[in-house]
Amino acid sequence: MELKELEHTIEGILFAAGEPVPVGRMAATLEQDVETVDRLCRNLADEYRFDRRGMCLVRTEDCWQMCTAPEYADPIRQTLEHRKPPKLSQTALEVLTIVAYFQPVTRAYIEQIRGVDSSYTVGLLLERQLIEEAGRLAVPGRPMQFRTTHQFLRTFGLSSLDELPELPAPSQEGVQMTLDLESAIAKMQEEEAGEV
Amino acid sequence: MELKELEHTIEGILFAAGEPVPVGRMAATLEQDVETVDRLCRNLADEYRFDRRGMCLVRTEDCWQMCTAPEYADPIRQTLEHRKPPKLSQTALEVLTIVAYFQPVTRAYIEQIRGVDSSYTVGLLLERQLIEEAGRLAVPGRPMQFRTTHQFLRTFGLSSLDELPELPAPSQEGVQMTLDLESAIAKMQEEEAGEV
Amino acid sequence: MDVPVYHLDKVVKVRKEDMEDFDGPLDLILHLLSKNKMEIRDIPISLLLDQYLEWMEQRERLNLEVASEFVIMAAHLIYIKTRMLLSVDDQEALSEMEQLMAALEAHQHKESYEQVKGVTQVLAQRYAYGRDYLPGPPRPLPQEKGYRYQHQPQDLTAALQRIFQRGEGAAAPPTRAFQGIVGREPYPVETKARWILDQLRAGGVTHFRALFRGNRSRSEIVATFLAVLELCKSNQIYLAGTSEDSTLTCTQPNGEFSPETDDGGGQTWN
Repeated sequence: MELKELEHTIEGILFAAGEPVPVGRMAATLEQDVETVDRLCRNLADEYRFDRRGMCLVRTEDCWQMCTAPEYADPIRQTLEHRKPPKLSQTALEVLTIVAYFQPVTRAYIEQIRGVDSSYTVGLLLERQLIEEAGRLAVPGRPMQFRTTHQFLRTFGLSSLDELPELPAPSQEGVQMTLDLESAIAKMQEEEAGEV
Repeated sequence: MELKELEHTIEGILFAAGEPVPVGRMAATLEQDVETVDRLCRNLADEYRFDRRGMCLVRTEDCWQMCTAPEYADPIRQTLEHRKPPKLSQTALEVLTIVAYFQPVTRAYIEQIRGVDSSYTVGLLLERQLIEEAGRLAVPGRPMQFRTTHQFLRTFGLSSLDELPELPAPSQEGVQMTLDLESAIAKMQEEEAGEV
Repeated sequence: MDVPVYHLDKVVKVRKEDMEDFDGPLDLILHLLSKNKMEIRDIPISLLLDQYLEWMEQRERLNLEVASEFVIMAAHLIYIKTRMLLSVDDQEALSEMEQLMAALEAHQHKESYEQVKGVTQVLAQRYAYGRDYLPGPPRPLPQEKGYRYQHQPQDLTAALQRIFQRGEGAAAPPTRAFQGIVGREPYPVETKARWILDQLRAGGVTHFRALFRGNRSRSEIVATFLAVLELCKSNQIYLAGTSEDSTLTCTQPNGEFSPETDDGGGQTWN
């Protein structure tokens, strides 16, 4: 198959899928290696962006997904009578952040960190498909664990969890303490080295 | 809005809709006349065909719909065969719900409740075998009535219509709405009865 | 050897009492734990012991005031753990260990929560933009018929709630909803009847269904059907077969269409 034709086949697949499609699965069908398919997706994504088309291609982890370009969201929503999803509440953001950074986590863990019952919020995030179930933990009671979804990555403009912003350093005192300790250790090692 | 931008907004709308979108509705949102929007859709359709892209635009009556290009059907089917079967759109779920709770109903009745043309969706549900024809109503025009099928029960894990969940208690603002709706329905039924 | 006694009251009650004093050593332990990628409850005693001994060796030569409490804590940790190892039934050691662990965990959770709260605003800004990526719906596979997705019954009530909330129930139905009820699309039954007779004379026997081929609207179909009834009534055609497969034959191949009643043939289907 010629490259342009491959590109348009991929376009058709991503259009029809309506959800993230693993690069590997496309590569298998198209009898191409993963790198080629990934490069073609990237080309297509660049073309879309350059031409300011109505759709765009979004990469999340090892998947590509076709979405509308965010700049047209308002007229699209208006025409289709879709509601703009409401902003996430501070509570929802906190629970989501805990899941994102410490996944997979149980509800009990979330509640330990937040210090309050969080079952409603966990349910809400599940419903909005920002988190999903991720198997049960092998402890008594076998509690369900949760992790973030592709939808989470997409709506937060991340292509993988590695791109999550770094957590701020712990409290001021903790930082000072750690620095002190590290410098003390360094000093100690210097001295040791000097002694040898 | 510049023409190219309009064209790409339309592209985004048709992509996100997944079903036929009336030209008039797009024209209203974009504050353009119907002819302009129709011409832009035609342009876009020609471009797609000329470039042999993965999607195509199809005109049916006064609507445009974005579909997969038939020439890529095979690789698309092969790649997506393993996915979960596609889900009904919100629109389709709404129509199906109305049929389920108020059956047998005519299309006019569905459209009265939803406030928008629903012929495409009724056709889709018929094709998916979730609803079926249920005889004609004895009023002038003898409109066809619809009811849900066994396939519907299976899809929703119900063993009979008696197991349909209770209707939701309407929200505060929804109460007035429901009353209005009910009186509208009653009035319509009276009128239908009167016409026999 | 005398058993040294350390009191960790202040540590284990870290949540209730003045935290400031004890943030330090706890943080240090946590820092070491996180550096070694360990769970609090699985602290390998040997590692702590190594570090502890190292500190003990160095502490006289270095000014390590800041870490002194860590040393005390580490010492006590090792002491408790040793007691646990020597006697499985040392309940006091067990519960003290539990308390210490709980305090450490509570402290760690508090730290995590502070960090989480610190990053939520960054994420909120990303979401404000990212929620505008609208995914398209999955399209049916080419040639896919029927419906295979499995739903929850609640999807129905949710759909109805959306209809209610949109509150468009009172909106006027579109004109096309009344198509076939009030639309003006006249197909004179008489014209249809003549057409049927012509068809039969030309082609002989015809299938009933074949008459509807090419009918473009509901009105036209109704008119064709009424014409068939009319012709049967006036014995001009003969209808045979089952409801699935029936044929029409013309009984008077040379006759003209003659309505039985005055209004019958002149009837127009609107």
